[in-house]
Amino acid sequence: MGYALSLTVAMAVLWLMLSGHYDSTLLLSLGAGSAIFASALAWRLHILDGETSPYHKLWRFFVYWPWLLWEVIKANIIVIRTILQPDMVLTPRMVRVKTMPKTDMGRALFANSITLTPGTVSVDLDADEVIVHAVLKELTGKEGFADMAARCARACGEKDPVK
Amino acid sequence: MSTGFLTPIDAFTVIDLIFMSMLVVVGIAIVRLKDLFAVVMLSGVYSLVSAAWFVSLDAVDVAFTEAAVGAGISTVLMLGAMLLTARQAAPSKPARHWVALIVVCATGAALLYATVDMPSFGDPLSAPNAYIGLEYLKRTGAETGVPNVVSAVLASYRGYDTFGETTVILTAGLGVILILGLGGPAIKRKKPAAKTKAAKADQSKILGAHHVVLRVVSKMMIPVIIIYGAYVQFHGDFGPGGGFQAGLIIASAIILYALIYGIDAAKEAVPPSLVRLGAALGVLIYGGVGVINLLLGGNFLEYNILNPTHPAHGQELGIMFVEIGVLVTVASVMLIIFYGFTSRQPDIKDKDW
Amino acid sequence: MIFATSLLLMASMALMLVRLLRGPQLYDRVLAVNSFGTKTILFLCVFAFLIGRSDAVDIALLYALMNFIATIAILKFFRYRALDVALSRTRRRGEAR
Amino acid sequence: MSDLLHILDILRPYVAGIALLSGGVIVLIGASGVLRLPDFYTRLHAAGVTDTLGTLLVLLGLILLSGFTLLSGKLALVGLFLLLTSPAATHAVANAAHKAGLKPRLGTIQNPSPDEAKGDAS
Repeated sequence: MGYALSLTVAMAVLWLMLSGHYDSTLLLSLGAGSAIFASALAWRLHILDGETSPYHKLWRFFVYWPWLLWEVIKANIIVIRTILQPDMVLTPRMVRVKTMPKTDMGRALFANSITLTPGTVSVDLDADEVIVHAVLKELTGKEGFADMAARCARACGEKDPVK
Repeated sequence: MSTGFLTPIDAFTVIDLIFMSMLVVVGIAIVRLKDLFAVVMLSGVYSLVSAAWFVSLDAVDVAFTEAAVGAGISTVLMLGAMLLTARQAAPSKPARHWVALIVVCATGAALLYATVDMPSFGDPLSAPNAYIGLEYLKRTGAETGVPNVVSAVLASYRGYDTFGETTVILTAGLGVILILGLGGPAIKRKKPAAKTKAAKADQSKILGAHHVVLRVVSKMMIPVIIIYGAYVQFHGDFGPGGGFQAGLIIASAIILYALIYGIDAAKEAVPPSLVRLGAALGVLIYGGVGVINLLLGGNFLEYNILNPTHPAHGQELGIMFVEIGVLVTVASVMLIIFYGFTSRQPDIKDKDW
Repeated sequence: MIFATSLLLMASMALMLVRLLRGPQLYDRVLAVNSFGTKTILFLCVFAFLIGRSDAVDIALLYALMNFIATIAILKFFRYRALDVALSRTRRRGEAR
Repeated sequence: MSDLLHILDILRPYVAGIALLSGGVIVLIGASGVLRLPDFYTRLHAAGVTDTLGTLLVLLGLILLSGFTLLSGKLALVGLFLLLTSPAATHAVANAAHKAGLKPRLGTIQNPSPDEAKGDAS
């Protein structure tokens, strides 16, 4: 029930962001109806859970995102510098990263964060490891991945994040 | 284009020319490539380029439709169709048909000659710009109360045409049902298809973390896509959008669900019987609005009669209901096509893969 | 400034087109289409400011929402040779989280 | 205080222009990387440059241009959805290639000439 409520509210907010017509009662009620319809459909599709509707714990992500943004910028500078060198030296490799958040949400966030920082792409994902392709060997530091995994776990509200 | 080459080239012409040459390159590549998969990829790019080009031509509504079709559905349906056929185009025999060449060249020359008489781009004196277009622009505001002229023309002035188009879409759906069937409600197969080694390995741990990234992201996106579809549906009066586009978007959300959770789960939630009903129901809603107008003493699809004191409000109301009919039909038919294409077990031998 | 940016984006679209036509692997083509889509989205956003019509941003939003549906279909096409297989299962009532 | 805000308001279009142009250049660099890099997996990273920093800078520039309006909200949504879906799409492609047995070139590669991997094997 809580998920349905938070999903409906989030969708209503999204409607207001898109719509821009706040003076028409008809449109506002249509928006409310659409938000309820979206939640009802999610229920009907059996996907009404914490992954479809993570909006009530969105505040945790606001700690994670600025850190991720900074990491993305740093990685971008490294990759751009590599691409721009006239004589490129690449050291591509595949590494297995063993540290993983425990929830599915955390795992997905971790894999997406790896892909989002240029220079590393998560190629495959299992219950306890990610296979990562990196374009430079200095991007594959174990500590870096462990730090990121711990932060992802914390962002998804896990009680004792990975060490 | 009679004097097109002589007019000074401005910034937008440069953009148009770049897009047009991209379209030509992609078109030639599509014709020349034998690998059908590459052709599907190229047609995706064709759709992206033409959407961007339509925007630069100020045809935002057309661009929106192109985007709604090209962004997800067309690629999915083309892949589905490819699974029912082969991956390579049949090699054509290198033969020279001189007669055909002459016919093609003559037609091309005639078409080129005909362009000389066409009004140049944006000519204010050309027929569509001078008479009927101006009339629409002048009258829609007062008569329909709908700011987006394209929506007003589509649903009100040309209401009959749109009714016909909706029926055409229904007919397309019926054709797919007749040829491919709908596969019935959530067919119980003995064993889900596991053709490749990877598929077999995956099926044992399907609840594992394998596709967790795709699952989590898709789950988050499905309600968002639905809300966006609803926004497009109900704001067609103000900006680009309307029943056609919204129907495509909402069908895409269900297709995304079917891609992640399998077609059987999708058929359980949105059963084929419901989809079949919806396809006809949409046309019924559209026609029903017309019949109500008749019963109230007006003409077929003359929405003014819905609100005798405020004819413009009647128009607005009529357009809204008609667009809902279009939405229901389009979304249902898209799902009919998707179910029809994917419910058949493809029969590809390993050597053809 | 806006115009220069849109020209830069168009140039990168053209480069993607080259990669798309050259291949050599099918995956390269998928990657190129994907990246082409991102660039088109950015172009539409920039172009909305160039022509002063915010409608183009709606189209960009539509692409941003739906462009990855096609990629999922491609993944399934390659991996399972079918679009109807499930990648995951829904949790029913009473099942453990 | 109001003077400071005023100065910021004057500077805004310039900052926006710088963000837009640098974003465009970064997108172009990413695109050239996709052309120049030697194999499929390394090209993924170059495409990632476009998807992240290029997108962020271009959208930031546009948001600065439009100020605090509904339009900038929509632009932020475009950015949010792109950053959510594009890594998922990249992962899907990389995963498909990896599972199909496409081998990456490993080790140290110097002065790679593009398209060394010949043949359209799939």
